[in-house]
Amino acid sequence: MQTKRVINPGERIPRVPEAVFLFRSCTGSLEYPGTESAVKETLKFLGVEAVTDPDQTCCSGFLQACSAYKPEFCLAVTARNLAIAEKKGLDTYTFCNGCYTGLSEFSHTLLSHQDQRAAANELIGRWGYRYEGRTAVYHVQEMWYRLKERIAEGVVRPLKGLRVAAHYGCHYLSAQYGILDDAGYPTFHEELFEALGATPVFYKERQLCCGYSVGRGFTHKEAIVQPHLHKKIKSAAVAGVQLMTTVCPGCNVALDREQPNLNRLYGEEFHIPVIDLAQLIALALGVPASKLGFAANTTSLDHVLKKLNCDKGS
Amino acid sequence: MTKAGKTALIIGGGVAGMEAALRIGQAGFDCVLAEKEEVLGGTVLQLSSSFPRWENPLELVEERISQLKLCGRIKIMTATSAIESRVSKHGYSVTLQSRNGETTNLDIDAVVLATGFGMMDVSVYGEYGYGIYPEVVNSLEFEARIKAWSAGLGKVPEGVAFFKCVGSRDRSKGYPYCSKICCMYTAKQAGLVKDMFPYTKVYVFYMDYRAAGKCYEEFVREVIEKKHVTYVRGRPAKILPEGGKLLVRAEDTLIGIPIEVSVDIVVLASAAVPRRETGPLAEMFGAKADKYGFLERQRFSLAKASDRVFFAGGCGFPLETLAAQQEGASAAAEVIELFAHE
Amino acid sequence: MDADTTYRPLFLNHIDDSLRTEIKRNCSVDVELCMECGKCSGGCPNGHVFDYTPRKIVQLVKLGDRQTLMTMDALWICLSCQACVDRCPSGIDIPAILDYMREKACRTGAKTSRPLVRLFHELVLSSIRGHGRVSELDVALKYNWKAGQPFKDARLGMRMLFKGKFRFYGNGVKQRAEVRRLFEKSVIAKDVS
Amino acid sequence: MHRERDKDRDDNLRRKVDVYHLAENLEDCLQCGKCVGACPVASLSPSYNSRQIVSDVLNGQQERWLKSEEIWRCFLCSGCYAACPVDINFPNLMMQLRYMAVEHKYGLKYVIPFKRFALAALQDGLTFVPAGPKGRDRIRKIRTDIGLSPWPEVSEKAREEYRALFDLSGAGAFMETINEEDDKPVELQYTEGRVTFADKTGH
Repeated sequence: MQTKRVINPGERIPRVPEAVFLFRSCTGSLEYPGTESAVKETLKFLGVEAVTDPDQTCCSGFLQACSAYKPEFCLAVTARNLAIAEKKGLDTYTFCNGCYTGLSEFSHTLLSHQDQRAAANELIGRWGYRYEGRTAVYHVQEMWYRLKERIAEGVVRPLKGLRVAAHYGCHYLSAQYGILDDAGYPTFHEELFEALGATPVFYKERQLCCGYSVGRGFTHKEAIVQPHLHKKIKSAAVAGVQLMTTVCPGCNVALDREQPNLNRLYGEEFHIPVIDLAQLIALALGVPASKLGFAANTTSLDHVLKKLNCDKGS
Repeated sequence: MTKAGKTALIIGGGVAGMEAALRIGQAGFDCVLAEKEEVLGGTVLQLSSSFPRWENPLELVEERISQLKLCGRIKIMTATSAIESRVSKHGYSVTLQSRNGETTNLDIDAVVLATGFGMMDVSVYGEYGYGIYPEVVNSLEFEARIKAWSAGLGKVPEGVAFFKCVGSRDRSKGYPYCSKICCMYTAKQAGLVKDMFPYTKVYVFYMDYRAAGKCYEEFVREVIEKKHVTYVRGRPAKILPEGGKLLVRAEDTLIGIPIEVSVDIVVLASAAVPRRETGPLAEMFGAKADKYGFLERQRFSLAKASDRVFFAGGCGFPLETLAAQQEGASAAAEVIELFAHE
Repeated sequence: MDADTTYRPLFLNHIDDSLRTEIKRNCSVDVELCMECGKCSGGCPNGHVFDYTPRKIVQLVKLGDRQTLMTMDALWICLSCQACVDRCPSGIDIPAILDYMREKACRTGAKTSRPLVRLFHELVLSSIRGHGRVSELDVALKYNWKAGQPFKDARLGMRMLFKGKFRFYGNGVKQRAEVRRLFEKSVIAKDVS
Repeated sequence: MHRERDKDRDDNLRRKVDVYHLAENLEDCLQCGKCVGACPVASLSPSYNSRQIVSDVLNGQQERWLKSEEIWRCFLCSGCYAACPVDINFPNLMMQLRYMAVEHKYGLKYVIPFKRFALAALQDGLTFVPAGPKGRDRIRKIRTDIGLSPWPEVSEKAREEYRALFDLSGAGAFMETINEEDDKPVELQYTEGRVTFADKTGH
């Protein structure tokens, strides 16, 4: 009640920055490099400079959530990474829900617990870093939604007739307070799809998670993750979804790479390509498909690209 | 016996306001009863039955209106709201405005605020989809459906689910307090549905039922045991549209298993909240409100909010019809006492 | 993995009140009176070893889960001590529900985790049915034989026999036929067979 | 099994669990069960019951969840947190429960698979780097094809500092305590939801 839950994008990002610190995601750069490329292309279109830094490391949130890393380590890593952004005087933008939650939760802990901040700063102080909490953490999807009109104006390849469904992923909406939409019934991706000319599809299990977030795909794959994903993809298939978007490369791995396994296990014929929201936007903005790295996808996009009259190469 | 020269203004013509006006008028003082709507009765007008006796609340309203008219000292002003007030020699000088813009100035010696309560906008619960799915309604809207059904209109539902504590006892998106009346009216509505359609499945999702009052517990037990309404202990987590119906996901916490149920209508017992109008009125008369906007009574007083300002009914806290009548009478007692001493 | 083995949440629409009305008709127990207070479970001397405590048993009846009621462990470890009935503010006779479900479990051959308890139960009842009262020797011998432990308690049995505690013949009561008729009249016999 | 007694109850358990002060409002829990209704895991394996786990922590009972397989099933998807009417951050509680279980050597087998990832991440400063050269080459090719640098730039300085932080923060020492031979077995502990309902599930 004290803090506003849902805020409008203009309140969240009052002024569109000239440059942002783009926080590289491991999965988004290794498993689906097209995500990184699409984010950079879209930011370029929007006139926002994406600054990266080779000194930035992995956010380490995934391994922490898998109980493999101690939180003390991740607090120090977060402090170090954000100190780099702070030094540049830029706000941090991530393109992975995991990084978003890792950075925002850890920075929240650092900022609200004096002793933890002091401990982290002492650890990173030996190399001259210092974290003070001046850089704010955002997800690039907030920028997309903030500049929805500008993106809509720039669409040169309207996604007309394409039935697109959203997978929001959990770790942006789970922040609950001060975010763009209601975690109970988010619609801002669907609004973006409409802006791109596509037909948004509301399928039954739209808000089911991907099941991979804390490595359960490695430990409980048969027991829960696959039945869980079956439930989700099945409901999308029933609703006639042609393409699904994510805002988290981790979710993308689960939804894309598991489809052949689900087909084998359950005798299904799922074929719903899963790409990043930024890739969809970049596609509509006319970025050639060859720059969007769809080759990394297990469930191929060829028929979708054909429908949109663009080959892989164009 | 006339006691001319003393006038009380009652703002709000619901059950509490009518009761206060009637008592003050019958004690021989002049009264002005201002009601924002075209007709007297307030929230009760929307109700189709009452607990714990299954009575028609409209009969009460009709009886009170005829008594008010008979009294002779009460001026009823419908479609009228108070827009301004100044402290005057004996009390307040109040400007009333009717809906068509006419203003009236009144010198009054005391005011009783009886603005009632409203329903929380539960569309903040995206998981319940109020405002998205047309068959998800709040309890007051459902009263209209009950009225339609009893008039032979509308489709017979196969299943109805009631969610209690939507917005109440919710520190996250709602209010921490218990709205007090939802347990009872939900039982009433569920019972009414069962009376009309015995083959309709009726589920009430509850955390606990708070039935503190004369014959209240018996009332709820009757609904469960005699009318066979299914009470499921657990707060529902999600409503999904499926095959033209609404699929509810919840846990049966008594056995600890996740459950699903498919129904036609979901009724949300929204938290009762202060009306929008109460805040400005309270400010106008210097009455103190608590952090939610409900009016606060002065220490050891029954109805006094500030000097010559009293309140009754739902603007203090959500309450049932009988309690609203009692509060109206309490406020009247304080006004009469004040007037009698001057 | 077969898709059909995937667990799905309980679907309330599939629940009817058949078990509830059956219990009401045959045991005169109305589970709708339950207020879910848990006093029965708190006072149950065996509650800590029950897989489903008395409160949950009532809940299972409400949910109409015959299968669990007939296969659960609690069915065979309930002592029928009546503490729950004594304490229940609504007077719900939980042991009566369990008696009924036990008979159903025996007659439908439901799986059980306590086959020996069930065996003993069946032998005692059949003994009563045959003799009009429990014949200890009959029950003990049959039980030990069927339980695969024929020589268990043999020495004690011999001593008891010599002291005249067991009799081989003339165990029964005079009006056996009436007892048997009682068995035949019992609702469960009509209901299940 | 034994009847729970007063002395079994650890009134301080919720504070002992909440090492990082991430679930301080646990006592607000209303036991309403909204979390379970929202839980994707409970809908597939009902003996995992977040409400019951909160109740056990609040009641100072650690036996059940500590040795349970259930706590390792949670996806940390935060659906429960979003649903919770009193904003209990259950995923954060779960995270701390798992650390406590690991401390007692339960469920190590669910952490060990990530040891390899962790050690690889320390070398590269990146998680999910394929182990073999073939996988790396594939990534290099895709990245080059779309006009990115062949490999995400992570400087040698960054990698060194990352490794150093790992040791300095105690994460290295913690990882050394996670070994297969110490693993104590866990099993499904909760009876919640073990109801057959043979013909009453699904639609």
